Amino acid sequence: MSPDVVSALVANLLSPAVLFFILGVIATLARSDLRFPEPLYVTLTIYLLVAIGFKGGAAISKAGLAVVWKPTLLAMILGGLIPLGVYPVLRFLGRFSPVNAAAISAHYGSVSAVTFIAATNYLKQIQVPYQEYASAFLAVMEAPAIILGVVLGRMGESSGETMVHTLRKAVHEAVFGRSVVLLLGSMIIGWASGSKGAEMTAGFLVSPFQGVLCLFLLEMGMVAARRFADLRKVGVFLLIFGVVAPMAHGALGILCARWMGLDTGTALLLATLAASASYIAAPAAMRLSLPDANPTFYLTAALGITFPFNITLGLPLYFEMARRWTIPLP
Amino acid sequence: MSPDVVSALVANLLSPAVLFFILGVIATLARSDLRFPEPLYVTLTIYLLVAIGFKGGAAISKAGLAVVWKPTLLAMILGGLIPLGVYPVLRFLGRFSPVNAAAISAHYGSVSAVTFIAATNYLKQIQVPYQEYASAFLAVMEAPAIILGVVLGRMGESSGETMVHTLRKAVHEAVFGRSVVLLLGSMIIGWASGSKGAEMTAGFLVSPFQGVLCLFLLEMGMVAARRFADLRKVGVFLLIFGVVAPMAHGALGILCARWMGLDTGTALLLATLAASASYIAAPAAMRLSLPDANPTFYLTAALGITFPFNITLGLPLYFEMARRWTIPLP
Amino acid sequence: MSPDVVSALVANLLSPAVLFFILGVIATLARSDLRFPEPLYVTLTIYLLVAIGFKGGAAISKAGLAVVWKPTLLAMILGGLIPLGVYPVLRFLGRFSPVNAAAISAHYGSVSAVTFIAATNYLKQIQVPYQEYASAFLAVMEAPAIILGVVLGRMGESSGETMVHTLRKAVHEAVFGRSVVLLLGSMIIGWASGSKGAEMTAGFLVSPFQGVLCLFLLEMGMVAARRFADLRKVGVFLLIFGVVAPMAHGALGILCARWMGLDTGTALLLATLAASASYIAAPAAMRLSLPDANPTFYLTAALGITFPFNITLGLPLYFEMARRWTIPLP
Amino acid sequence: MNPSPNTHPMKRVTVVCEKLAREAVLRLLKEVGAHGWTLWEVEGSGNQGHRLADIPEFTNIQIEIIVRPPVALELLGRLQQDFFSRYAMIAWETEIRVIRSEKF
Amino acid sequence: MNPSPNTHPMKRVTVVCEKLAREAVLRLLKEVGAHGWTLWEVEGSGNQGHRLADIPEFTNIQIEIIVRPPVALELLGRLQQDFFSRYAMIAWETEIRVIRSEKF
Amino acid sequence: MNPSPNTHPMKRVTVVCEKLAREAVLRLLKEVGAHGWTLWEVEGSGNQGHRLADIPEFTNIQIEIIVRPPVALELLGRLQQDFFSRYAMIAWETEIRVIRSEKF
Ligand SMILES: Nc1ncnc2c1ncn2[C@@H]1O[C@H](COP(=O)(O)O)[C@@H](O)[C@H]1O
Ligand SMILES: Nc1ncnc2c1ncn2[C@@H]1O[C@H](COP(=O)(O)O)[C@@H](O)[C@H]1O
Ligand SMILES: Nc1ncnc2c1ncn2[C@@H]1O[C@H](COP(=O)(O)O)[C@@H](O)[C@H]1O
Ligand code: NA
Ligand code: NA
Ligand code: NA
Repeated sequence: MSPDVVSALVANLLSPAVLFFILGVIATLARSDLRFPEPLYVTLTIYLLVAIGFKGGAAISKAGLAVVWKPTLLAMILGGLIPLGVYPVLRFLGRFSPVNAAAISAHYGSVSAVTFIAATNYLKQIQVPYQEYASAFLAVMEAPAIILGVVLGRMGESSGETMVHTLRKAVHEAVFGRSVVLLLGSMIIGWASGSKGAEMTAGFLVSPFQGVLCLFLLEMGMVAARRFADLRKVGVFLLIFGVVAPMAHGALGILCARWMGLDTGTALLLATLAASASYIAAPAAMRLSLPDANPTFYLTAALGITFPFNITLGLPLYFEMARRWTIPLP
Repeated sequence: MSPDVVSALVANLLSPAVLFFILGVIATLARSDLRFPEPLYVTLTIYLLVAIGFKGGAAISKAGLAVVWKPTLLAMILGGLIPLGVYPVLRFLGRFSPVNAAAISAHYGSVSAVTFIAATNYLKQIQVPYQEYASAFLAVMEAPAIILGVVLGRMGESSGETMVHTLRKAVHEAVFGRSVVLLLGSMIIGWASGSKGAEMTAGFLVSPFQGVLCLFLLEMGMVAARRFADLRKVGVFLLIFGVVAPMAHGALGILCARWMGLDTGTALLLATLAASASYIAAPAAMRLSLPDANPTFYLTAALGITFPFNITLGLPLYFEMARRWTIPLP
Repeated sequence: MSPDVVSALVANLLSPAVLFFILGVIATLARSDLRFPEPLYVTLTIYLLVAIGFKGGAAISKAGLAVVWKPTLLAMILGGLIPLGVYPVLRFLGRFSPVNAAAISAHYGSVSAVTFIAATNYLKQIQVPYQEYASAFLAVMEAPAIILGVVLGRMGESSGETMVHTLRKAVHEAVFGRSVVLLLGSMIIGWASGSKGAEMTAGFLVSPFQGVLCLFLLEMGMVAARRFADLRKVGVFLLIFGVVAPMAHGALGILCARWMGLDTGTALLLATLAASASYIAAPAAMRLSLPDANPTFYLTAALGITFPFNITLGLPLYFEMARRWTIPLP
Repeated sequence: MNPSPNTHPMKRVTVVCEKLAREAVLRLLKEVGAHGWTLWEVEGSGNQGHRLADIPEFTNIQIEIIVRPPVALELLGRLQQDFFSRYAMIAWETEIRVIRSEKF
Repeated sequence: MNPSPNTHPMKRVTVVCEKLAREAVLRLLKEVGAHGWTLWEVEGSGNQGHRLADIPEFTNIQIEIIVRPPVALELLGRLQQDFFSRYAMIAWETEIRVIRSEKF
Repeated sequence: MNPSPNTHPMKRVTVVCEKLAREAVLRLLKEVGAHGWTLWEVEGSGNQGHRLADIPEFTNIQIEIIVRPPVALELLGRLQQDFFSRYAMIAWETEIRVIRSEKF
C-alpha cells in the first residue's frame, strides 16, 4: 500500500468517531451491560438528520439551485440504477431467490445517512473541503432504489395485493417516512432561513455535531455487533458481496463525480452514498412490501458487513480513489 | 399593510423556529410516522425552563430587584385581571356554561412559556434588545389566572368538596408544579450564582438555546396539529375568540408596558405573555379542580388556535404595536 | 473558621451546580411532581462519563504515561486499602454484622464519579488548575474496594456458591460494567485520537459540560433526598460515620497526594475520590455478591449522607486541607 | 429436583387511565389496603380519543394491583363510584394464582 | 359504604409483535369493531430472535384489547390468518371481568 | 369470512422484580425451557418500598412468559426457592388461551 493510503487509513481509524464505533463493537462482544435507551437513539437520529439537512439547505441557498440540481439528479439516477446491476449478480452468481435478490438490491441502491455523516466527519478530520450541499444527494438517494427493489421483487410473483397498490404504499412510506421528512424538511428550512438562520442555530446544529456523532457511532457499534452472530448463517457469497459491492459502487460514484466535475471532497461523499447500504428505511420497506424476503440476508449484509466496512476501511479507500481521480476544491 | 408590518411578518415566518413549527404541522397532517418520544419532550421542556429561568435570574441580579419588582408585580396583576374580562364575554356573547367560561378564562389569563421563548427568539432574529429579566413576568403570570378561574368556576356550583379545599389544592399545584419549580428555582440560582455562574453554564444554557427551541417547536407543531381535528367541534365563536382575544390582550400588554416605561423589546414580551394561553399548567389544573369543564373547548382554543396564531402572525403584529407605542432600548 | 475556609465554602455553595443539587432536594421534600425520565438519567450519565474519560485520555497523552502511571497506581492502592481500615471500625465500634460491615466498607473504598466531576467543577469555579489526567484515578479506584469488600464479606460465611465463583462474577461485573466500559473506553479513545480528536469533539464534550452537570445534580438532589426518609432507620452511628469517614479519607488522600508531590488541584481530586462513596456500582455488586447485606444501611449512608455532605461541605473542606498541605500548579 | 410451589388464588385488578389520575388512584390504593402496585406508561385509544405517549400531561398509565378478592371488589366499586365520571379510565379484574401469598 | 360494583365477563386479547406491524394491527382492530386499545413498547425474545428495545424499527410492542367474546374470536382468527406468517407475533386471550361494560 | 381460530390452553407467568435480577431470571427461563419472553420497565411499590423508574439500577421490570402448564409449575417453584429471598420480586400465573400453540 502506498504511504498515502496507509496514512488515510490511520487518520480514519484514529478518529474519535470510528474509535467510538469500535468501542461499541467491543462492549457488545464482551457482553457489557452498556445499552442506549430507545429515546436516546431516536433523539440522536433526529438531531443528526436535522443538523445535516439544515446545513445542506443553507449551503444550497448559498450555492444556488442552478448549481445543485444537476449533480443531485445524477446522484438520484445513480441510486436508482445500482439495483439493476446488483440484482443479476445476486440472482445468478449468488443463486438467491428473485425476492431475496430484489430486497438486497434495494438495500445497496439506497443509502445510509450515518455512513454519509461519518464521511463528512472524516473529511473534517483530514481537513479536506467539500460542498455542504451534498446532503441533497443523501435526501434524494434513499427512495428510488427501494421503489425499484419492490418492482423487481414483485415481478412474476402472484400476490394478493396488486403491484400498483404495493407500490403506492412503498412510495408513501418512502416520501413521508420519518427520515425523509426530517432531512428534506430541515433542508428546506435551512434554505429558506438563510445565513441569519444558520447563525442563530449554529451553537446547536454545528458546534456539538462531531461529538454527538461519536455518541451515535458508539450505539451503532453495538447495533452492528449484535448482527455478527448471524454472519455464519448468510453464506460465504454474501460475506464477500458485502465488501466487494461497496467498493464497486464507491468506484462508480467517483467516476460519476469526476464526470460531473465535482471536487475531491464532494466526490468522496457521492462515492460513500453509492457504497453505503440502507439499514433502516430499506428493511422497513421490504418487510412491508416484500414480506417473503428473508431479513437475515439483507440486515446482516447491510448492517453487519457493509456498514462496519465502510466506516472503518471503506472511507479511506474511497478517498484514495477520489484523490487520484478528481481535483480538490481550491 | 405597511411595509414594516410585512417585513416583520416575513422575518418571523422565515425564522428557523417558526419554520420548524410549520414542518411539525405538515408532518402530522401528512400522516408521517415522525414522533418524539416522551422523554425527549420532557428533556426539552426542562432545558428550556431552566435556561430561560437561569438567564432571567442573572439579569435580575444585574438590574437589581429595585428595578424589577414593579413591572413584575404589574405583570402579575395583568394576568390575574384578564379572566375577569374574558369570563363575561364567553358567558354572555359565547353562551358558554359558567364552568366552561371560567375554565377558558383561566387559560387565557395564564401564560405559555414556549410562546414567550419564541418571542425572545423573534427579538434576537430582528436584533431588537430586551430586558432578560422579563422571564420574571413569565414566572409570576402562570398561577394567578388559574386560581381565579377556579374561583369563578366554583361560584354558585354545589360540589362535594368545599371551595377552600379545592383552592388549597389548586394553589399547591400552581406553586409546586414542575414548571414553576424549574423556572423559579433556576431564576433564584441564576440570581444567586451571579456572573461567574452565568459564564460557566453559558456553553449549555446559552449557545445551543435557539437551536433547541427549533427542535421543540417541531414537536409543538405536531402537538398543535393533532388538535386541528377538533376545530369543527368547538363552534365558530371559539374560533374567532382564539384569534381576537390574544390580539386584545396583546394590545393591553403593550399599553401596560408603555405606562411602566418599558422599552420596545420588553413590551413585546409582556404583550406576548398577555396574549398567550396556557396549554399545560391550566388544562391540568382545570381537570383536577373544574372536572365538569369540557377539555375540548379549552384545549382546542389554547393549543389549536391561539398558540399557532401567536407563534406565526401574533408576534410580528404585537411587535408592530410595540414599535409604534413604545420607545426602544438605547 | 478562617476567612479562607468561609470564602471557599461560599464559593462552593453558590456555584450553580451545588445550587441545582439543593433545588432537587427541595423539590423532592416539597413533594413537587418534577421527575427526570429514566432515559434522561441514562443519557446524562453516558455523557458525563464519556466527557470526563475522553478529556482524561487526552490529558494522559499530553502528560505521557511515564508521568501518570505512578500516581494512578497509588490511587488504586489507596482505594483498595480503605475497606481494610473501615471494616473493623464498623464491625467493632458500629457493631455491624460482618457482612454489613464488609458491604459498607466496599462502598467507601470505591468512588462516586459525580462527586469527582463536582470537584473538577469546583476547581473551575475557584480557578485553581489541576491535572486533567486525574480521571485515570477515577477509572482505577472503582473496582478494587468492591472486590475486597466481597472477599471480606464472604470470609467465614458458608454459602452455596464458592468464593472463587462469586469473585469471578464480581470481577467481571467490575471490569465490564457500563461505567467502567464508558470511562476506560473513552479514556483510551481520548488518548489515541490526540489533540485533533479533542479539538473536533470540544463543542460537545467541553463547552456544555458544566451546564449538563447542573442538570444532573438537579436529578441527583432528588435521588438523594428520597433517601432522607431512611435516615431514621440507620442509627446514630452510621449518621456520624457518613460524615466522619469522608473527612478522614479526604485527609488521607491529601497526604498521599503530598507524598507523591501532586499539586493542590489534583490533590483535591484524589482526596475527593478517597472521600466519596460509590452509590451505583457498589450497591449493584453487593446485591449480587453479598445478598445478605442490608441495602438500607449502605445506600442511605452513601447516597443520603456522604454524597450530599461531599458535594456541599466536603469539597471546600478538602480544598482547605489541600491548600495548606500541598503546593499549587505554577 | 422439581420443587412444587404453593400457589394461591388472588385477584389482579388492572386500571388504564390518564396520567392525571395517578396520585388520586395511588391514594385510593392505600385507602382500600392494597399492599403494592406496579405502573407503567402506555399509549391508548378509547371513547375519549387517542392518547399519544408524548406529552406527560396527556398520556396514559396502566396500573396493576394484586389483592385478595374482597379488596378487589372494594377497589373496583370505589373506582366506579368516584373516578369513572371524572377521568378517562377503564378497569377490570383477572383471576390469578400467586406464590408468596403472605405478601398481598 | 362499601359499594358493590357490577362486573361483566369480557375477553382481553393480548398481541406482542414487532413494531413494524403497528399500523396494520390497529387497522385490523378498527375493522373487527374493537372500541379501544392500549399499547406500549417491550423488549422480547422468541422464535425470531432477541428484539432489543433500542432501535424503533427493530423493537416490539404489546397491545391489549378488551372486547366482547365474539369479537375476540374474530380478532384472533384474523390475526392467525393474515398476520402470523408475515410478522414476528404472538397472541392470546384471557377471561376478565370489567366494570362499565357499556364501553366495550 | 369469519375464520374460527384454534386456541389452546397455556399458562402465562408474570414476574415483577428489581432490574438487578434481570440476567438471573432470563438465565432461569432458559434452564426451565421457556421458548420466549417479553419484558418492560415499570415503577412499583411493595414490601421493599417504592421503586421509581428513574435510575436503571433501582428500577423494576415486568416479565411475561407464556409456557405449557408443567413448565409454569417448574418456573414458579424455582423462583420461590432461589429468588424470593434475594430479590424484591413477586410472581403469579394466569390461565390463557393462545393461537399458534406450537410456538410455546
Ligand atoms: N377496549 C379497550 N381495550 C383496551 N384498552 C382500552 C379500551 N378502551 C379504552 N382503553 C384504554 O383506556 C383509556 C381510557 O379510555 P377512554 O376513557 O375510553 O378514553 C384509553 O386511552 C385506552 O388506553
Ligand atoms: N413464550 C413467550 N412468552 C412471552 N413472550 C413471547 C414468547 N414467545 C414470543 N414472545 C414475544 O413475541 C415476540 C415475537 O415472537 P417470535 O415471533 O416468536 O419471535 C417476541 O419478541 C417476544 O416479545
Ligand atoms: N400487591 C402488588 N400488586 C402489584 N404489584 C406489586 C404488589 N406487591 C409488589 N408489587 C411489585 O413487585 C415489586 C417488588 O415487590 P416487593 O418485593 O414487595 O417490594 C414492587 O416494586 C412492585 O412493582
Ligand atoms: Na448505496
Ligand atoms: Na395570557
Ligand atoms: Na472512596
